Amino acid sequence: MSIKFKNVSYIYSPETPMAKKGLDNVSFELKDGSFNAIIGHTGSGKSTLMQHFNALIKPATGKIEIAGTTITPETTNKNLKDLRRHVSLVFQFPETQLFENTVLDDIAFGPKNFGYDNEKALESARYWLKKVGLSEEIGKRSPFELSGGQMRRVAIAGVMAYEPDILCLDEPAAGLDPEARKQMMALFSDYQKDGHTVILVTHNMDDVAKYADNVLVMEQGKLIKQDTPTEIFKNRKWLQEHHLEEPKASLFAAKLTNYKFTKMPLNINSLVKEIEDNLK
Amino acid sequence: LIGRYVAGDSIVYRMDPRGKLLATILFILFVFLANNPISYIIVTIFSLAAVAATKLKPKIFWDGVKPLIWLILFTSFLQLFFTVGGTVYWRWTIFALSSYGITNAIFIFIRFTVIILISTVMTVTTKPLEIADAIEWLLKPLKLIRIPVDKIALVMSIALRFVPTLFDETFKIMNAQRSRGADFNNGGLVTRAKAITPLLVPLFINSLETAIDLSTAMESRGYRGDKGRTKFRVLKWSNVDFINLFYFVLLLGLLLVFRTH
Amino acid sequence: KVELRDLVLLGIIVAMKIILSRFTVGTIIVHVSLGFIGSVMLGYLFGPVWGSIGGGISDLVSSALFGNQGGFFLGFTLSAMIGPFIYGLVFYQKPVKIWRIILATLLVTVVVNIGLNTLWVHLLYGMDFRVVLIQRIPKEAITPWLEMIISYFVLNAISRVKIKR
Amino acid sequence: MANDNIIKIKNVSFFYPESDAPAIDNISFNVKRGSWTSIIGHNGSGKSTIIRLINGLLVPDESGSPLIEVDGIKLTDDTVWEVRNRVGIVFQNPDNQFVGATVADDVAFGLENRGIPHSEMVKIVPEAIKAVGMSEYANSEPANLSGGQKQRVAIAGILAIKPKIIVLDEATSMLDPEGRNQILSIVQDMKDKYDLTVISITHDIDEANMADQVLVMNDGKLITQGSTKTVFSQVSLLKSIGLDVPFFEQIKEKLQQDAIKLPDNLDSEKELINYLCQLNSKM
Repeated sequence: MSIKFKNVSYIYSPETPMAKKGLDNVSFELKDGSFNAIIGHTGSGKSTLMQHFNALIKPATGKIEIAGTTITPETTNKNLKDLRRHVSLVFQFPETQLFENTVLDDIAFGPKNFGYDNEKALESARYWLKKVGLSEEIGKRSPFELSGGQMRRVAIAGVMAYEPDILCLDEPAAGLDPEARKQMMALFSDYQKDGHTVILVTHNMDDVAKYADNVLVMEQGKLIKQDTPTEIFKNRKWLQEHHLEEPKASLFAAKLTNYKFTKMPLNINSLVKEIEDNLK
Repeated sequence: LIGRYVAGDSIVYRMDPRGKLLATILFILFVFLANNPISYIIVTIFSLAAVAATKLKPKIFWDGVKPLIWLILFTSFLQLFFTVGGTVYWRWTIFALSSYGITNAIFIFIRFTVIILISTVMTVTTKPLEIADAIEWLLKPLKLIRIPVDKIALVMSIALRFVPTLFDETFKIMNAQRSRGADFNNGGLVTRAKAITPLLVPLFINSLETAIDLSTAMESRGYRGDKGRTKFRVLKWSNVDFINLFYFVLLLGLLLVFRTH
Repeated sequence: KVELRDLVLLGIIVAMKIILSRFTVGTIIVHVSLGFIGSVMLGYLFGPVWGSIGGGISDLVSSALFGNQGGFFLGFTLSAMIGPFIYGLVFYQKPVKIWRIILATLLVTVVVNIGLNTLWVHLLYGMDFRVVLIQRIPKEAITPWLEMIISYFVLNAISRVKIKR
Repeated sequence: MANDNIIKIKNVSFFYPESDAPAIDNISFNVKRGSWTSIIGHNGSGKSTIIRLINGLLVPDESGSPLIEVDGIKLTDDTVWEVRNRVGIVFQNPDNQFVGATVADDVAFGLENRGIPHSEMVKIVPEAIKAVGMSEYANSEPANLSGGQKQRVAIAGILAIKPKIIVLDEATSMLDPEGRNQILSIVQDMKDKYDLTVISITHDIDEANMADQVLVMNDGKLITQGSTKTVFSQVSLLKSIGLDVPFFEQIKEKLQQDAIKLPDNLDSEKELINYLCQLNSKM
């Protein structure tokens, strides 16, 4: 039950002078239980692509197979609940979606919509509140009394609380301080290890290198490359041509001109190890 | 993106928005004067000439009329049966089809159409921002009766500035809640009424935060009310504007001459 | 200091009203434009005076953006002011109560939607008053009830939001 | 010159009305004219509050007789507008500080507020827009601009009023890396060109590393301050309050843990790389 995109295209404001291709003939396949990263510039089509995963946007042409549902240009807005229960999206700055009286009620909103009874929804909300690192006491408070970082956690708990098989996240750690960022990423990594598929839209190449096992590179609505992080970050010239950043570790390694690396280091630990091997 | 403005270049585009707004408002008032076939023909010719002067494709104006065409036709049709006078062709209880009814229905149809055409000329050839400037200028005399025109202008410019931003925000929040299983299109009336809250509360909170941020930014950029402020954007009257106003004086004159007294 | 923030918020709520009026809720048979929520919020948050100013501005700005059905006819601007004025009289700085919602909604329906707006259409297009009424009555007999339900949820929701910072 | 501190802060505390703990707890520091100061600390540590105190948007607690002095002017109710003439702030959210209907209008906003005559504005505005590389967008509306472009406009709006101090209040935190780099390089250029003093509030460690002086905040207190070298070498202290350290400091730490001896004076990434390259060629 993998995710398949077949020749998917999408056009913004069709039939107007401002018509613009959002996606241009995109085809790929993602494995179940994988951790995928989508990278590319602002405006490259990353967010457009992401909104196709749960049919918030329908393709203009092409076909998407995901979580047992087939999405085509003819798909209507009816009966998408089942799809959205299995495939969920977390938008950038998701704390703006909070609205309930209490934190716990807000987390339980999704589960209730997807058919959990009241008791079970709240139970799940309590569980995920703890999972995102917030205390039980916070559950009773109004979400609008919390700090920005706490609100972010609540919003993310609200999506994880119905345990979608496929979790898509758009820059979930943007604006968080480093410690919170680390915790957040670890949470998604654990979620993937528990057997779910994670799709991460991000600019942070260190996160890509550290967590992803598959990378999609978007440019002007086209998918220009799909590969493992090791392969993607191997070709420095190609990255520069496409104005993509590199992980800090490989950038540092490149500056050590008289060192020989058996493998391009993508994180600090392998970088340090390679340096030490060279110095031995 | 949002709004009806269409980029173009013609004499109408070069007119001062104040002149255009004034003309639009006057035109609507002048139409009240039309009351016989000749005056309605004059009004129609004037508005078609204004449309032609924009040098835009007729489709743009058709798009302005289209959404309302059924309403216009239906209303004109109903009107057929409510006017009594002249030759009566058919009668049933309070309903009657008469020659007066027919002319009346045609007059109403024309009124509807010319008013929409003229306001479309205004909105497709003038940027919303310019219209707002023109409105502010028109409101100025209200200062004499101590209405806070400068504050109204501030509110107006902020509203105009934030319509596109909030529009995007609305869609973003809608999509986020849809992802969480909210349903805006299904269920009974109460369910749908209730479904507004997950959209509205975030929008409201967002508005509060924007207001705090924006007012802080304005103050730190030295904003302290309208006193002693200068203006970067200035409007200028030119010859076309006098021609424009003359055109409408001419319309007034013709209507006064040719309407039935 | 507070004044600037309030004016800015007024501008943003006006923008919100303009956007809401582009959306409708309901089924094919009964549906209502959400613009009225903007009027409710203007009245509730800013009271009758500034609420009605906001309502008037929303009409002018949306005319500037989209052009209005009635063209630039000041009668409709006046209608757009009276709505928030009534909501402001009934809701401003008062606890949310069901009877207030019923009262305000019925007043707005009768005075503005049925009364004034019918009058403007009659004047502007020279139509028979009865013709306009016949067209309006069926809709105005149903939508207020839906508006009341929505107003109830909305007012309850925004009244519990405390402004932080 | 003895009095070359453009900002002097002494014994400043601040409570938000509804909270019980101080947002700012008895802080004193100075900022040198023409320098770049970074203030770091996790969310809610009081970083942004300091800025709002410096330009009089907030008023410090009376107790402890606080002093805030900007460019030789003691901040009081009477001088607050003079102080604001000298301090330009770029805030976090690009959308929420864009006041004008178009780029040019927004850049002119500060000038309009100061009653600058129209004939002068039409000269200043295009210049300021050009300085941030936005000339081709002069008549664009904010809805058609990216976050990074909006922040460039914000900088242009500040340059137009010729301030002495430019503050980046997490100005890059909502931008993508490209936008962030553009903003930082523009600010660096402007600083050199107009001899500006820069204060950047950030939790981007690379941005903080551009500074001459770093202030570290935690729970409203100033817990350490000094050059990037002195501050970022306190790796364990920074980590304990949830902050990052520059990448090369992390590498240094790990190499040292693995018993590789490094000299004390490796204060930048460049020096570390040079040293490591030498070390490798010796063997």
